[in-house]
Amino acid sequence: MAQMWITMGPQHPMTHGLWTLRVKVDGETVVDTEPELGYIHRGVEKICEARDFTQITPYCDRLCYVSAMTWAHSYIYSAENLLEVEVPERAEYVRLIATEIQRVTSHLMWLGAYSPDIGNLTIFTWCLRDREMFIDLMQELGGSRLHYNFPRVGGVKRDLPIGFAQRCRAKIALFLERLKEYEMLLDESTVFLVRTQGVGLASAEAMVNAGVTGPNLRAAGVNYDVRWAHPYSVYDELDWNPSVEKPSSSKGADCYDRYRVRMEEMVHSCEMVLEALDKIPGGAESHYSPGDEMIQSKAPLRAPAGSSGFHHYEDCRGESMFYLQGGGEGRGKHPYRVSIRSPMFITIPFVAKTMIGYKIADIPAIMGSFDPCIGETDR
Amino acid sequence: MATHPRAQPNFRNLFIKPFWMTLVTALRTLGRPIFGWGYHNKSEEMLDEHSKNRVSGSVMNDVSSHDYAADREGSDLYPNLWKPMTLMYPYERLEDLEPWLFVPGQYNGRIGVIWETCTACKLCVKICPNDCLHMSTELRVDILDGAEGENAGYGSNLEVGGWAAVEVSGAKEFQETRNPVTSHDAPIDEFRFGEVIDLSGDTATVRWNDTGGEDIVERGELLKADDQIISGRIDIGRCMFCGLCMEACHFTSFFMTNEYDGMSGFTRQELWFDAARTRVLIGEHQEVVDAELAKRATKERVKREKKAAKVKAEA
Amino acid sequence: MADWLQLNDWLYDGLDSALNTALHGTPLADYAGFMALVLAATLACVSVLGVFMMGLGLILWIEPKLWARMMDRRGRTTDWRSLWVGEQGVTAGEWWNKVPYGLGRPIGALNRWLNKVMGNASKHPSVERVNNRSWHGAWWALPGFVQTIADGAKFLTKEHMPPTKADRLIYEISPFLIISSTVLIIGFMPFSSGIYAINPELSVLFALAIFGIAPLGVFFAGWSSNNKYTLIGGIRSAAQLTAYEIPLLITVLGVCVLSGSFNFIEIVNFQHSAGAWNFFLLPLGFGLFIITMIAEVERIPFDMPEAEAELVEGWWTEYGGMRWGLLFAAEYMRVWAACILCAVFFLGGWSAPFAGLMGNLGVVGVVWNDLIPGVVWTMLKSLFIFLIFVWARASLPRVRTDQILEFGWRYLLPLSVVQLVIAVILRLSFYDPAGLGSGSAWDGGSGFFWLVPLVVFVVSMAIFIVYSIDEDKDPPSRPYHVHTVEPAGTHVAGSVGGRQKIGNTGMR
Amino acid sequence: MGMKISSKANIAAAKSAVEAIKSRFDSVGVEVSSAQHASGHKRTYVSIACPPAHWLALAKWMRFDGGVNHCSMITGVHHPEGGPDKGWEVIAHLMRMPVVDQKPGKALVHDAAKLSGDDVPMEYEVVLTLPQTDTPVVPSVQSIWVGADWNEKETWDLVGIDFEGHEYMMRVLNPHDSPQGFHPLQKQHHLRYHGHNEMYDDAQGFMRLPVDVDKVK
Repeated sequence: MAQMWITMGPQHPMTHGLWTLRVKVDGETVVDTEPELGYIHRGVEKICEARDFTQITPYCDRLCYVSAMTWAHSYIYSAENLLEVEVPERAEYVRLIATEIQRVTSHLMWLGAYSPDIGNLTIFTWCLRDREMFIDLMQELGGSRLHYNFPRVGGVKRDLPIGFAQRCRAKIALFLERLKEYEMLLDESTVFLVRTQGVGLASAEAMVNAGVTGPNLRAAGVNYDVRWAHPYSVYDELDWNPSVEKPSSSKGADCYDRYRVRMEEMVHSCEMVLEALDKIPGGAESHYSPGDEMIQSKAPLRAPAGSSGFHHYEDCRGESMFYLQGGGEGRGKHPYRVSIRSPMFITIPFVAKTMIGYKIADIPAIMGSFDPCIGETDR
Repeated sequence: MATHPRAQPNFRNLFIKPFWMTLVTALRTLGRPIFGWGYHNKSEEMLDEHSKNRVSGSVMNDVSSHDYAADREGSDLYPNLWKPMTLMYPYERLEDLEPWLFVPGQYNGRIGVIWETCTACKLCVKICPNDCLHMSTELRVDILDGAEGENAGYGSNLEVGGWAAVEVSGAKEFQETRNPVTSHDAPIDEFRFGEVIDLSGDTATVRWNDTGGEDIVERGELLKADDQIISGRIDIGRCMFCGLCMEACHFTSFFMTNEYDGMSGFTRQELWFDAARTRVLIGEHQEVVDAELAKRATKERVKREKKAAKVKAEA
Repeated sequence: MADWLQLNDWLYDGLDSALNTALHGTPLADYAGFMALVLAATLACVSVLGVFMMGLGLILWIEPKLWARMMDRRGRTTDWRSLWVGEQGVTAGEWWNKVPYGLGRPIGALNRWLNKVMGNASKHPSVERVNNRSWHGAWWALPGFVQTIADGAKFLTKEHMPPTKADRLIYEISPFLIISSTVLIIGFMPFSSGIYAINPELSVLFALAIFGIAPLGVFFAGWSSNNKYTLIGGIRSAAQLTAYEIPLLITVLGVCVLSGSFNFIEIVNFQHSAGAWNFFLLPLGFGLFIITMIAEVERIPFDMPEAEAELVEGWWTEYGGMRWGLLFAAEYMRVWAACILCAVFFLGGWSAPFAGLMGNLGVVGVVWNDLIPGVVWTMLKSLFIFLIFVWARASLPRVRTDQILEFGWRYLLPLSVVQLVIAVILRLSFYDPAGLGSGSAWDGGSGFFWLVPLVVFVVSMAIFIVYSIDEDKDPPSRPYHVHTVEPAGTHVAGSVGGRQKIGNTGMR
Repeated sequence: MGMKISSKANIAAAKSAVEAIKSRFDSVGVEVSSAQHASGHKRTYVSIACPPAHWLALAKWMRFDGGVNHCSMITGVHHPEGGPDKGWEVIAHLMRMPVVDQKPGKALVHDAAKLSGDDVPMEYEVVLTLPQTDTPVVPSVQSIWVGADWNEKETWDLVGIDFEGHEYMMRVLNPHDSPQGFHPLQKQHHLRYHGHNEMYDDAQGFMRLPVDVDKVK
């Protein structure tokens, strides 16, 4: 039968952002794919070479605009490795709380965008409604809804606001009840299961070799997570283990497993936040003024030439990483080179290949299940 | 394998549970929870004391009388607590419904500058990642410097790294005789400014701004000059509200108010906010402004006492 | 059974006698009968179309409202007032004063009253904050209803841009093919015994035959728009509609066999006089009819031809302006026609529910059975069926195309044949024509007039519940083939493998 | 408490990894050492300085014998003033992950405290230094780690370091028709402040202002 190239162009509901997927189609079956990235390449790495270390954080917020907090922290940890800065204990707890709330927000945004791809439009509004609760928490912490510029080299910009703990506990309690409703509409619906189970198979070793990590890898049955493999922050002091899903076929994880992993991960993140609120040194009710040594330690502003620092970080979509080299312009105030590892920049070409053999209608199901975020892909 | 116990693609899951769940959600939005589910929209203690007395005086909305829920509290417009969460923006405002989100100083809203206490140190201009802050300043001689009589000694004195000025000879006479309407040549500057390199005894080495050359000048002739701010402009079209300028300002004259609307325009020029549009309600930040002015006053008093003590010591 | 609102009889007899008396003795006298016939037929058609369009407006308003509530939001809240008050309160001024002979005064009064109730004059605390544009309107004024009318009118202003290399002739014909066949169905659908456009002997066959023309137009539209997405959409819809046409026809055949006739009105009369609705006799048929109708009108669970996720708009992407507007309206007309068909076939058209029971309640019974015209009952029942359609749209995701076809051929077709066999058995062995008049045609020989329907309904419900209680621990092999191939991990990076170069991919 | 790899296990794993590589590659001029992060938990990682010629051999050994199964990132850095022997740098970050394919219905749940030997996750940093040259070339490891494929494409696209043996090299982040030899992250391209009016409508840059026009002098 004649095969034809279809361009699922930059502007397409399936792409969750601006990138093109050229698909060679034989009838309904996908025969070959060709991803095309770079539409919103803003050259963040070049811009960061002309900014100080504090000025870079707002740009890192805007890398993946759905999980700004995780990306800003990913940069800050590598900057602290470069500038050799110690972070006070309370600041690490505040960072953990902020990051885990952001992970729930990001996964909710993914679920809200993924289910209309498969056809269930109701979940979109439910997810935004529940995401609104967590966005309000982040607005208290960071000052605005999506981009916070919250972490500083050596600590955080502001402590937990007054009354934050009581609101956070109330919202998480309600959200954990609401998750059961999602499962009633998705897990217990044959049509959803039929569209996601057995679709988009990817085995663990193939994914690791191709550089795919995070929830997509944990869906294939291995509980590898950068938060315990290369520990940072205070994850090792919380009673926590990563959510892992037993793959449903010998050929690896399918879309349903990836969906299950993210639902589990939301629950784990909520429990982690509750535990962190109880264990935070100085108590969750107290509030230290900005710049207080409990939440921010003094940090040098210059990095000598030849020094370098990098840090692997568990982003909501995989393992993100910043590699900084010191000694840039302004006698070391600017970094010489900032290199950003975006998990989705590596995963999207892999997923494009995973689609071969499935139907056209499976393309959004498979691509959506890997949670692409194009802001971080194109940097 | 499905870790969810009932997640199997069988006949029962074909439509029963999804239908039931959407029906329940629909009935829940109609008002008082007909179907209970106590956890849903349960009243929660969300308003902390700090926010309560801050907004208890609000005219628009008797905030403290609301009963709040975790997903969003009731509103005066739609009294019953259980309703869809959508905020009817122009008619319900988020700062009325959730006052704890808009604690002044913790919300990155419109930029507000108290131009009076701004000392044109340009720290904010330097820290801004997007270069949105443009400030034009001018070197001026402080008239209090050479003052004699009862306000002698009020002006500040020369410092290393500060600015100094020398009167241009003949400038005053030229100024009197020049008739600005008919004169063809431009007015000449009254002073010649330079940066003070070092002050040893009664002579000072100054690097002149116009020629860049350095020479040693008698301290007596030198007047203290200062970099005064003329106008400031913030390009809101470029600003990403990161709040670094607020943290960089040492003189607490830079605030981010909690206004989030009213910053729109049709052209890019309209998005250039001049001093008038970056006003801050002094009342809101009264205590902070008073603290700053008090700090400067004490610095001034200490300087004057030191000067008086020096004068008494010489006498 | 006689429903007092016999609109057709009034029209035909009334006009006939009126014109004969009026034209008596004039040269046109002998044409009077013919003119009366033409005038009455047009008025009948206009009234039927009016009733149908009123229903269409209602469902176009109910769907977003209900669907929004299921999504935990409010849905449209545009208020009637926005018809005459623009932004910042701009209005056309008191234009009604200029209407001659004071005919505009009532419009002015109405305007003032509406303003007082819903507009500027209403004293709502929060509305004063925002120069008094009341957003929520009064609940009884159906807030949001006007949005559909405004959208419809908006399409008139949009430009019609056919794609350059489109197959112009077919591109222009196919929307009219779809729209005309959809409107034609209304002609055959009776709303009550007295309100119908035409009542041919085999009206059911006519209606369903016309219902089957639209898929042809859909396929033409998909092919002729010279767009890969619409081509895929068109082929998908052609496959899906053929796959679901046959089970639909067999289910309707079962109903006709049971009711003993191919005429809508006789089917409804049979249901009333036989004493039981077909819903109770053929519950499986009711379920099959709903599922096949959802697939016929391409709504959510079977929405692949217009799947937002990958085909963006499916086969009607390239249409703009009023063509797209009419296509959109035609889709909802087909939904509304499906609901009315379902009401007529299964829920006993214009007969009041619990007629017998309410009958012996004295005055209430009289109001219930006779005073309320049949049209109201038909509308209510089809509205109830429409709620099921919207409920499905809010709850279920899309089924993949090959799974739709597989479900259609492997599950629905056999089930519809089984349902036909049930109908034949019920008709032959359990039906005794003697009790037709007295409403006890289904008593199966015993005294209790409702025996057979009750037994059939209870047995079907029992089977349904037994099927639903699914406690088998290990998941059954999947009902639908999911074709899985080697996972892509075997792909070696960069292996071009006979990959055809696309455009300038910047090879160095 | 939570999942915690003790720093003792971390140091031991790093040392054994360093010994393994040193024994195999020491004679060839590959310096291997275990370095330590400066802040946070101060984890140790394996830092390798490898001459570009031996990079392919080292990569093959690490992948198939060293158990390094994940290529995290490949970065290119341009050092115009780095002296004659340090013109370009390629830094590859690799990781050893305890990940094995699972049979359906089975999951491999590591307990961090009980991991030992090759199962302890380890970070590797391989630095390849190239002398001052106009055409920097490094052997490509695309065939060893699929993850390195698009990393190398990006490095060539942005920094201009070519990867010999890389099939189907193409521009991924820059537009496909950007001129030959234009690699934005090279140091000769400087950022300049675009005034608001020239941001969009001045493609040729006729309204270009001096570099430090608005800056504080």
